[in-house]
Amino acid sequence: PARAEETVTVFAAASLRGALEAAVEGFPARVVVSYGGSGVLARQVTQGAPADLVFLANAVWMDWLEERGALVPDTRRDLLGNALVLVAPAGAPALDAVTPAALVARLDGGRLAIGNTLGVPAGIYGREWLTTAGLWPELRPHLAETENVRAALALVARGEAPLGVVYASDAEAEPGVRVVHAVDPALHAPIVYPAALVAGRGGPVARALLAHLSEPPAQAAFAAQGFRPLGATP
Amino acid sequence: MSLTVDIRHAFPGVTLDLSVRAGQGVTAIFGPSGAGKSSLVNAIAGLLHADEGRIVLAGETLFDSAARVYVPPAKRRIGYVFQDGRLFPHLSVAANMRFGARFAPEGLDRAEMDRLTDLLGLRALLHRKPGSLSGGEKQRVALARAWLCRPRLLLMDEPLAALDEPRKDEIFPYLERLRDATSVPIIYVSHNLAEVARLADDLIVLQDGRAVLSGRAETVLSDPKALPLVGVREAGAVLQARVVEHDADGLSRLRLSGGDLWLPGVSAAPGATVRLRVLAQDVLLSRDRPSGLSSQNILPVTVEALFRGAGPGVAVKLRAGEDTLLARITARAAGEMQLAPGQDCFAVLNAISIPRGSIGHAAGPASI
Amino acid sequence: MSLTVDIRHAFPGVTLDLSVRAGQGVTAIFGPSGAGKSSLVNAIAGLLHADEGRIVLAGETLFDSAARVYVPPAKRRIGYVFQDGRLFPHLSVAANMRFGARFAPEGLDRAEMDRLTDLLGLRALLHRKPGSLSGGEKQRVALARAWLCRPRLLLMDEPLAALDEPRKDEIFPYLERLRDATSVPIIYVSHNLAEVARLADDLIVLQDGRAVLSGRAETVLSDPKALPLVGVREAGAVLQARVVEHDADGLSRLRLSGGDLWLPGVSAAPGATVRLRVLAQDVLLSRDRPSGLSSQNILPVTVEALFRGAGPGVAVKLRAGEDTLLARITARAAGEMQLAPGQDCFAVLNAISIPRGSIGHAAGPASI
Amino acid sequence: MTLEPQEWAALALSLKVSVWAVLVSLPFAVAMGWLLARRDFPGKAWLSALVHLPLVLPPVVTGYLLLLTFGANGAVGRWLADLGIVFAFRWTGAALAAAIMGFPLMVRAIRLAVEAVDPKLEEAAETLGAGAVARFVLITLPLIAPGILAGAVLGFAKAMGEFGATITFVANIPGQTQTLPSAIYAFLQVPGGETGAIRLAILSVAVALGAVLISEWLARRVARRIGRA
Amino acid sequence: MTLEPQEWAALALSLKVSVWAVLVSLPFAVAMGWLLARRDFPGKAWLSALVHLPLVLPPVVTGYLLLLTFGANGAVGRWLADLGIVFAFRWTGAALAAAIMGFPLMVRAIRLAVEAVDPKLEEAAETLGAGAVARFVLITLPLIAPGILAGAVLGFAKAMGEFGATITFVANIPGQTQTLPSAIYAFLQVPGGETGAIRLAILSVAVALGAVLISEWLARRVARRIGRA
Ligand SMILES: Nc1ncnc2c1ncn2[C@@H]1O[C@H](COP(=O)(O)OP(=O)(O)OP(=O)(O)O)[C@@H](O)[C@H]1O
Ligand SMILES: Nc1ncnc2c1ncn2[C@@H]1O[C@H](COP(=O)(O)OP(=O)(O)OP(=O)(O)O)[C@@H](O)[C@H]1O
Ligand SMILES: [Mg+2]
Ligand SMILES: [Mg+2]
Repeated sequence: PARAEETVTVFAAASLRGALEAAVEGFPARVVVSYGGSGVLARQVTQGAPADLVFLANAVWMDWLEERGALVPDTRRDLLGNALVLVAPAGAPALDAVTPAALVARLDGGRLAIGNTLGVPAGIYGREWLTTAGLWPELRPHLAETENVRAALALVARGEAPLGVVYASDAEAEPGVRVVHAVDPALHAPIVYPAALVAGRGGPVARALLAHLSEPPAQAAFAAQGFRPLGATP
Repeated sequence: MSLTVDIRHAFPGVTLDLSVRAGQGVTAIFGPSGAGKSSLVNAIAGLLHADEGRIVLAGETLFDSAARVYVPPAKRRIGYVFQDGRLFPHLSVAANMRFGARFAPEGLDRAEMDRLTDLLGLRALLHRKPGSLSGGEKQRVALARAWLCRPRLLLMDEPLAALDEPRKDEIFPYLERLRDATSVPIIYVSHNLAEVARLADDLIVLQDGRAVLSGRAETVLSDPKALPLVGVREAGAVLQARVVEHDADGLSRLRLSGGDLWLPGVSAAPGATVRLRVLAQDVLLSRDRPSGLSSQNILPVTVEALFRGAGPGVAVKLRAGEDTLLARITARAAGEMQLAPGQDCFAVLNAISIPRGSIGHAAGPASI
Repeated sequence: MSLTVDIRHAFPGVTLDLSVRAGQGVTAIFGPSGAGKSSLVNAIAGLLHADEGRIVLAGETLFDSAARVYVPPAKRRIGYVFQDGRLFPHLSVAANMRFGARFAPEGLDRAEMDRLTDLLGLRALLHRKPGSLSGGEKQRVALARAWLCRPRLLLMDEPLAALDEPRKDEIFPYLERLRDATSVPIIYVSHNLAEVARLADDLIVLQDGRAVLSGRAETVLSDPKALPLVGVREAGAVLQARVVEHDADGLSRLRLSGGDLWLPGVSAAPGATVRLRVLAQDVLLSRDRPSGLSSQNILPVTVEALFRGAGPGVAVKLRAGEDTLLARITARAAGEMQLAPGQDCFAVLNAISIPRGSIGHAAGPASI
Repeated sequence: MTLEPQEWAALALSLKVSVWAVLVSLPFAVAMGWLLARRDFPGKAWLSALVHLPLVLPPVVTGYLLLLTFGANGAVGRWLADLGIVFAFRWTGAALAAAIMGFPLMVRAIRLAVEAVDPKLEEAAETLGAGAVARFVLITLPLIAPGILAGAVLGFAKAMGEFGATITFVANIPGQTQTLPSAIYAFLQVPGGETGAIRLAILSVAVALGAVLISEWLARRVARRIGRA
Repeated sequence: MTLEPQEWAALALSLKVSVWAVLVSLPFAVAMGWLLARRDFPGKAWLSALVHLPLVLPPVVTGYLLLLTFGANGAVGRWLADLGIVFAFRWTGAALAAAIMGFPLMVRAIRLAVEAVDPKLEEAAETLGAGAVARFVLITLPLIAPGILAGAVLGFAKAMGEFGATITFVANIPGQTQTLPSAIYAFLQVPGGETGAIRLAILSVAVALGAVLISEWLARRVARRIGRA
């Protein structure tokens, strides 16, 4: 039912920039996206932000919104997934084994770049992986935690850090890095990008957009940027 | 219009206890550095909030510590010419001059501004900034500025002290013209007695935070007791004289009660009263009427009293008609001439030794 | 040690073209406001980079526009006492005084600093900050500061102009003591002739950016041609006199080539030479030797020349022995006395009319 | 260098926000600078510390505090909303955030300028009948113009660059609250966004450069006008 | 209020970084402030604009530029590394970032102070034999002390609050580069982290408050010492 003169405002995690733009191609109404960190977006939504739809990079903040009744019930769905990869600068050799000793040897006094392991989603997943894989105690003193996953990627691409933990989607788009290890998704909580309508704001057009994002053309656009499509409409 | 000041104020180190009265005309405040002259004037202007006392101007109480009255400076309508000018650097001369008028209920009197501009010779400067003015020009502008806020009383704190002699001479006639053109009383602080003698009707001498002498300027200056206060070289009498005639050779005859003098450079019209200052050190005495001297000015006088100081000099108070003169001679000469009170003799005043700066116009109200 | 200055400099509006020489002793620079006095001194100090010319001090070229020589001020070792003091507000008096010494190759001479502290009466002030000093105290510190950097030449730009008379009197003896205690040449800018007469060996008169008169101070000041430059009231002769004896009554006998004078307040020892200034307006003439006058100072003189000015006055150049005196009397008196060149007559100098400020010690090297 | 319409919008918004931030906060900064320079009162040092706060706190914290205060559920925000004034998620909020972040810089520059004005000139104006307001407007204000100018430049530059507090308080909505720094941030979030970020960064540098050049030129004029040079 | 050991470390590091940032950049700020106040040269306005850059650019961009320049593979960084000076992932890098972010604030305060010093005093020192360096050290420097102090306070406060450039340039390594703002930021990333964030924010406000109070007290002393009050 969306018409061109209508506008939907989406508050989306900053890491979706680019992919989201491609995915809304062909949606009849105007889509305005405000990008930011997931935590910031969630807090803004509870403070009356003019958001019709929220699209976050992790489930924690979506849970938080849900608890506060800020979402339209039953509109939440996980639209995308992602995977973690271990990257090294483009010219670096491949990694033989993912053991504490091998990793520390590769770091050679350098740092493993990773999103903030307490706050940034990629960092939280990364920490989980390192812990379950038994790498955390040895690697912990060698971490360089960043404000967001893009900064971690930049550190590796610039050669400042020999290794980094980033999303597969990011690694795909950055020619300055090569993937030296694909992390087993079983070793950490599933990486999902949940979206939902905002209570009191999300109308029919937003509902239509949410549906649009779950459909194959949009999902294909996300997949092209390295995200894992999850979205069969329930 | 009269001003009464009775204040006490303790600075760290010094305590001021000032009790002065001032009426119509120019009241000079004289005294050594640190005597409290600026403090007195600041208290009158309201810039110094004295510890206790009263200040009353023309019946209005400006300050009364007992009654907790303190009229703020902006409401006193008292003009103040500061020693250091304090012109507003960002305003043109004209804007500086007009500054006070915007707060006066009557606003700016354009005609007055115009007249004052000419009177003080400021026409060519109106559009300049104070930064490029010479010291004398600055003080003239400060004078005009204080004047144009239509004060009920004008305070001048050593307005000429920062200027050298030529610049002083340049500005002095303006001060005199202003004085003669107004009925606003003026308080004039100075430690230059030539200035005081030329301008003042009344004189108050301060020392160590107290007023130690006060009265008509002529009386105070001719009082041998003032000599240690004003200094040996500056002591002298101030006399009122009437202009009788101007001679073709440039000399003018002036009449004193005790005789006539011939002076050069007197511009007042015949009949006018002028003020003369005769320094004690410029008076020679002679037992007999001297003849053949190059000075035309010899007055018969009677010795009233002799005062011996610490040095080799003697101050001789003389009566010439109704007037009092002061002469300072050596003790040796006094001895040789056997001077004593009651003695008649002659005083020689070298015409040209009477400083030009000491000849003033007598005060009197007129309109600018 | 000699200084040669030949500079041209164009300011917007005025062009300076100055050619002066100065040798040992005190050279005074005199002239009206805007004549170029400060500019000349600034050029010597190196603070004004003149458009073209040469400045040579004791054989060393400080500035030569043709040869592209320009010694920076910090390397010239020329002391400068500014009119406005310019003491460093954050340093104590002692630190201000010591400031220059740290750049002098010899460092600070503590004994000299000690002597100077006493000489200039600064002992009690050493730990104070300049902000709380009186004007006279400030200038004394400025003097000490310039002196202690061991200059090869001392420049003083109206060091006393900002001070009132009592403060001038207070500082003047220090200047004289300094002059007498050193062989460093001094350039002294002033427009106060009493100061100039008291201090200067040589005198250069500037006008409109040029040096118009120069020579020995006595000669220039006794020259009737200087009268329009220095002003009627300030004209007068400067004489060298020898102290003969001090009398118990406080008067001292001084010998001039043309006779003896009795003056009060002379402190120099018998045999010493002192300098006297006799203002033209303080000299009375008489055809016959006057008697019975209160003045003890009568000299037989011969009229050398008469100069008639624009006003009612006449300047009379007189010869008294070897010395020249200047008298200013009215034209009427000159006519009545039938004064003419070659005429003998008598000059009356009222002892006390010789200003105390005009009695100086004669210059001569000594150690502080 | 060609810009997308959205980028033009970000530039225009940044300019609007910065100009308003400076214009509106300047009077307060002048008052505060004057107060800190000229008055002694108990708690003065504390007030000075309070003024410095936005400098000390991470901008994100300042942004949150603004959001909590002026948001739809904030104490002040709810009250202001009744009056029809809304800051959160509006460009006015961006201006508010920029103004608050630049405030300490403006106050300090102005305070230093006030401290350099001779109080004797104000006294002179007082004897000429000028009350406190007239003295300030006619004497102090013109004489501190160079300091005000310096403060305004600092404030403007800060406003052009402000990001953390702004994005937290008003989000990053293109065409509505997306300033240049927010747009740059968005660019930097995806691989390959650097060229876009650099393009916008150059733009904002150019604007700030223009502001500084104009201010240097104005400073010369003002100095000449008040007789300092 | 009790703190975790890591939080103590963040506080200590913030203090260390801020103090060093101010100490090291101060001489440059003084030199730059003097240059901009006292010298006229072609390109002066451009230099002034350059100094303002860190204010205008979003901190993240500044951090990124720092990374490009001073990183291990950056143009200057590689050269400095040969000299044994490394910024990447070190507290020194955090200090560098803080210093650069605070630089415009320090320069402006000092410039205003230099402009208020009478050049005639420097001339007087010159006639007393003082060369350019001695004049500056013995005369100008003591007289601009209040401005330097003001600049140092601004720089210190800014350094205590600097976050965006720091974390981009040197990341967030506990004990090395995790300053208070980084820790606060990390808290804010998780739901329920607000209380921790507020605790640390209060801490950093307290430190900055202390600095401002000390500076106000020092300013009074300095003013008395140089005879201004
Ligand atoms: N703000 C002040 N703090 C401390 N003492 C002061 C202050 N103002 C004036 N005094 C002292 O009060 C006395 C009188 O000062 P005042 O300025 O009135 O003297 P003055 O007669 O005007 O001197 P001058 O001729 O030097 O101007 C002086 O001893 C001075 O040191
Ligand atoms: N920086 C300048 N710019 C323009 N003109 C100047 C400058 N400095 C001096 N002059 C001009 O040069 C002339 C000589 O000035 P100078 O200061 O040397 O005079 P002075 O003899 O010292 O006067 P005063 O007795 O007033 O100190 C004056 O006409 C003055 O206006
Ligand atoms: Mg006074
Ligand atoms: Mg001069």
